[in-house]
Amino acid sequence: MASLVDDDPRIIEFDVRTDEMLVNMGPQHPSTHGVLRLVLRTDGEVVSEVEPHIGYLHRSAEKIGENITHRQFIPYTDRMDYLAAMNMNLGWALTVEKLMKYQVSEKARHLRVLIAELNRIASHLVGMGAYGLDLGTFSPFLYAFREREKILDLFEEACGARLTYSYITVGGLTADLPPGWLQKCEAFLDQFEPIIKEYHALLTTNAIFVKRTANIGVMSRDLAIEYGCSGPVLRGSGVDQDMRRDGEAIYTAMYEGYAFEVAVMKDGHYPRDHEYPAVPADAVLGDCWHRFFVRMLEVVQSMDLVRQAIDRYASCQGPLGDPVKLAEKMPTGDAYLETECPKGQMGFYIVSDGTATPWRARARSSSFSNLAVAHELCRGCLIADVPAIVGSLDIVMGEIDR
Amino acid sequence: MEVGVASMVPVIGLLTQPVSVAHYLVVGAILFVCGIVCMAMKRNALGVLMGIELVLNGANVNFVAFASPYLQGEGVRSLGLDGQVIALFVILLAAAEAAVALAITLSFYNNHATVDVDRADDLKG
Amino acid sequence: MRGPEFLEQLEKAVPGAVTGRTLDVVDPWIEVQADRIADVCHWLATASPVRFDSLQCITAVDWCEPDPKKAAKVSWQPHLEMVYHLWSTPARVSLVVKATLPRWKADVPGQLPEIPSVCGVWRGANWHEREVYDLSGVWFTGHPDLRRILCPEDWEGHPLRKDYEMPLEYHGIRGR
Amino acid sequence: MMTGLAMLVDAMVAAPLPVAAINWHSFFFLVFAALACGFAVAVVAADNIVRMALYLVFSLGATAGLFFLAGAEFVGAMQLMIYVGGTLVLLVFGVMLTAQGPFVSLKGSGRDRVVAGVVGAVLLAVLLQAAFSVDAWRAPAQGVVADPSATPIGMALVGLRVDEPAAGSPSPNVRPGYLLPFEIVSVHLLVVLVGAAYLARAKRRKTPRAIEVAASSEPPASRAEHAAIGRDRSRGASVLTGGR
Amino acid sequence: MADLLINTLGLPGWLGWTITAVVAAVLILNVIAGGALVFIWAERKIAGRIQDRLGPTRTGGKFGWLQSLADGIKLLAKEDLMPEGADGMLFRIAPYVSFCASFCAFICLPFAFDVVGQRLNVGVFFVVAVLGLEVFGVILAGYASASKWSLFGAMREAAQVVSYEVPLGMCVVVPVMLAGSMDLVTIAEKQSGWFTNWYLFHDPFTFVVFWIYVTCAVASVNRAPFDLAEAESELVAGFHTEYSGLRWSFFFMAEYGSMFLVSALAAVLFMGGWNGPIPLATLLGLSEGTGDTAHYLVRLVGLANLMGKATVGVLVMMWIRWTLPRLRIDQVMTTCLKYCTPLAAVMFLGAMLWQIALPGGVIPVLRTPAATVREGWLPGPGGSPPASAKASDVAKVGS
Repeated sequence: MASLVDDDPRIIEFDVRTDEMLVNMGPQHPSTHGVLRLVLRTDGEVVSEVEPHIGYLHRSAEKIGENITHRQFIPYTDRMDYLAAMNMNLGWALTVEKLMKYQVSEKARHLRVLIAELNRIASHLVGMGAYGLDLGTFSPFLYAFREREKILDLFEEACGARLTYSYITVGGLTADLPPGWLQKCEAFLDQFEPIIKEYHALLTTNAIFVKRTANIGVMSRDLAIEYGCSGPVLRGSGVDQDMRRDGEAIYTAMYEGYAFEVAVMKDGHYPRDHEYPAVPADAVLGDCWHRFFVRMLEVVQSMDLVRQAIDRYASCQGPLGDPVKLAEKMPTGDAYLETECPKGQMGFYIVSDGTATPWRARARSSSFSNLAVAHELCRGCLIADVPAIVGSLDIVMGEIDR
Repeated sequence: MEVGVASMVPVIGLLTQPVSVAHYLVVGAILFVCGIVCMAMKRNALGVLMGIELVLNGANVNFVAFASPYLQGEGVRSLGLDGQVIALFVILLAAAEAAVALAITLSFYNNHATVDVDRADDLKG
Repeated sequence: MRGPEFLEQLEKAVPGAVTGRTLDVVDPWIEVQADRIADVCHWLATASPVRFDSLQCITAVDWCEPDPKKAAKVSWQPHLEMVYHLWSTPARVSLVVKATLPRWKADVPGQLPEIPSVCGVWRGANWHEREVYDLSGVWFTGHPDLRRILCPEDWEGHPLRKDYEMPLEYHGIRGR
Repeated sequence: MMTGLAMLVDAMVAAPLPVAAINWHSFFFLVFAALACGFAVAVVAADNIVRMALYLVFSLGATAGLFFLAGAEFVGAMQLMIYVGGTLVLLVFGVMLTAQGPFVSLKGSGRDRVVAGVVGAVLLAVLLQAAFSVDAWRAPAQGVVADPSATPIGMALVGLRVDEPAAGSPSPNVRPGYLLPFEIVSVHLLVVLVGAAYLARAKRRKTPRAIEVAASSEPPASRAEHAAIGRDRSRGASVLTGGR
Repeated sequence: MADLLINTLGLPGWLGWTITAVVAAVLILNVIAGGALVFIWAERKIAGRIQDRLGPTRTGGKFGWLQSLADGIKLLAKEDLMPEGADGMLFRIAPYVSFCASFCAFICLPFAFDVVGQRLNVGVFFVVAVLGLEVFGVILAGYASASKWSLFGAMREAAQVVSYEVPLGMCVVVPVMLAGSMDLVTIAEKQSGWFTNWYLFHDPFTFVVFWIYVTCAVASVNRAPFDLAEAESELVAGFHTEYSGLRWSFFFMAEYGSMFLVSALAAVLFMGGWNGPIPLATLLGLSEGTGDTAHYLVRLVGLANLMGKATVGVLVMMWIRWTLPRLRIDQVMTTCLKYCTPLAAVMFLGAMLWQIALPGGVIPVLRTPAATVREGWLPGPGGSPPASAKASDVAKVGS
């Protein structure tokens, strides 16, 4: 232990006697991504302890879920991760379908993939832009939002809403795509693809950005797993796990036949199916830079998936199928399903007593687990690193507090 | 207002007369005395330090006054460049002195958790 | 290693802890004695052939006292059901562990039922247990810092209990 | 302030002297002198260390103004840069050491104040007496002598006096300047710099907190050991010990 | 101007001088306040354009050119809040301290040949010293706000600005050395003629020094990526977290004033000040004093030149701000202490040696007579007997 103390560069004691200070970062703070409150124990600029306080956005979604039917709960899932509402809808719908042993039509399956992956892009764009804000650069945020707006336009055309869609629902989707939508979507993808290079230039490979994120908030593989981290946070630590590939049958069946490679560093390199900037020399697996980079790679990966889904959906014959009845009874029993949402693995747990209303509806939030690890990452960092670390976890308070 | 005019008269005298070295010396004296009183009165080590700065500054005023080519009356030889250079050296040494004094203050603060000079009486580090 | 062989090993490692198994449902699960949950989890996380190194979720389901009119229809005795969803990263398999708790400790309303904390097994369990304590009212013995997490510290009651009633007012804010 | 202005206007109107007779050099001298002295007194009178520092800065700044008026521009700018900058550091330390602490105002005792006041008054009397005792010092200034330039002072510091030729020097109008003192001061400053860096250096110490931070951020060697660390930290570890 | 008033209009001397001083002060004040208005508007438009949006569009008709005025009125009408635990006097005085420092530094900035508030023989020194005082207001604001975020901001600013003064000073000394004067007017005059006479192109060392100066100047006026003192994603708004209304706008005016000032200083020190890239006046025969109209015309062109250069500098700072992420405080200090300071020292040495070896500069062509006269008191390569030459030259300068 003693040698460790000598070697650890983060532990610097000055001759000057200093006092520790407790500082509230949030709930009203520009870089806490909503109403999160972090209590920092600082000694000058050095943070010795961070304690997150959550619950400012608690809306009792689980309690509400016990009083309405499974399909009526869909809009409440919208308001969990409101940046990836489609994925939330999908998670809940699949969980109910798992309990009901219901299978959607082939066309609905591909449409779900298409919509979910498109929303993943939108969510990662927000995560990327907001991360730029955390590090003090404004413009990438607006560049990201510019593209996200186009995705939202597509969603608006498909389902009428721009943020809380309730589009994917139990037993399928509420409506089929309007005519001409696929062409617009393809046009968007063609236009969007070269723009990713801009993002890489502004953030990923920017020298200051690398300086601020590389080797900061390093999360070891074991730590990530033990805290139940998931999604890009987990893959950023080098754990090769993606529920789209490793999840339960009902979920992986959705992606059957789709070609994609999990965005994770394996054998010292990221998947080589696309061109991407080189990993900077001072980046360490598990640091903020890698978490960010995984998200950037997933944007490209999702674009691929969207293209594949467009092809498949377009070639699918037959009807989309109707969703189940609003008060369709569920069999007695319980079902738990985790899906790969942009922020991580979102798990829904449903306990049914044989009626259409769940006896217990539980949402296992990915950001909740991802944020729980923050105090481990922030030990001994500088104040400026706190937004960098918390931002790299890409949390959404609506999902954490539910 | 009636008193006003009367009381302004010496001020007017000062306003119309060109300044002399003595004017500067008065200012220097006041700064110097303020510094001395500050050193004597303050219990805060940093306050004492500020007193020292004032004292040195008062001395500087005198040096500059004697060196100034403007202020010399007829037949008086100014200190010329010497005064200015001495003032410069005083400023530089004051900066150095401030650094050392700060170091002492800091080490005192480390050991005693106070900057009250009245408690620096135990003759041990 | 999966299935019965795994259960055998589990039985051997923590004899008597597993009291039931239900395998023919959508999500198969094993039932564990509540006061031995930490032992079982410790074995599952560290020594078992399939290392469940990640705790995904802890849920408490309140099977409440039904009101007298419905009592005839329901099939359960009043109890709290603790559900642990585990995940093994190396083997990519999941496991559901359940434990039954009384709704109140010693059947005295207001006395929270107790279950050993699994924080020592997975540090990530900390917040999950705090949430279950906050919303469902389960006391985790051995938890390093069991406080409310979503509700304010001075909130009364545990909202996810089925018999929970919204307070009439909270610091002058109308509740109902 | 309004009263003062009114009085000034009154004085201008009623005074026997026209406004044109005002010596503006003297006027600005009075302004700066009043500022310097006023803020010096304020330094003495203030109790809050940060306010003291602020007043000191104003006083030193006004003194720099006096230097400009006396034709010592270089010294004035130097005063602004170094003296005021040095006070800035004082101020920062004042804030750092006393920001929320109990030392923001350390009041001296009443007896100290009286003694200091008396001594100060006596000293002031003596100095003023000295200032007015020499007639030559009271002779009014002659006005502008030369266009001031920083060149002579710069040359003097590198060893050449161009303003005051010495009689015996080889070149008729050059005499040695201040190279040696300049070098001494340079070395002195260097030593102080090194000393300050030494005192404020970062030093690794094994304080309990440091060890704790190191221990908790250390990635565990193995899963088993990791769990053990976790169990030690939880309070009711008794239930878990059986599982080992 | 004073001469004009006194001699032509027959005003008494004291009135003439007073009016001149007041006019100069008001002009400088207008440069700061009006400049701030324009620059804030420009910043919003530029930020908008960089970020693929329009920026203000409606206020004042086209281009939203009245936006900053509308903002100013809003700020005037805003409630002036002060935290309960604040040190009232210091809290109130802090914005004015910052603003005054920024204002004072303008006094000896030459806008054109003799369009200068007060020509000082230690002009450069004065500007740098006074600019350093701006940090004072920030520290006071941070301390007096009784907010921890403000205190953090103030401490960062103190550490940063005090550190960056060192390399900044070294950079500034290089043109001073080349011109042989600390007078800004003289320094700019020495660079008259073609743009090749600018100290920026004088030799490779000065070229590097210029970029170090740019870095340090951006840092010393607290602009991104060095805006640690107000880092909104970390410290909410740093030292001005608790400020609102007019006081807050004073900080802003001080910031924009300083930005303009360091840009103008860069123009004077390295880019010929009011001298355009082409000696237009000389080519057209409109040299100083050939006639009143020409005289004023030349001044006006000079003014436009300097303003243009300074504005470009400010715009570049905005461009940087809207492009780059913010550095961390330790990285800011590293940049200063490990890179800028040693580099500036080496470049200073290099420029000095270059001056001794090749006093003419790297591009000797296109030299106009005005610039060929160089001070002889730095020993030239010819090994001329220095002592007497020096002394006589210096005597000429000094008298």
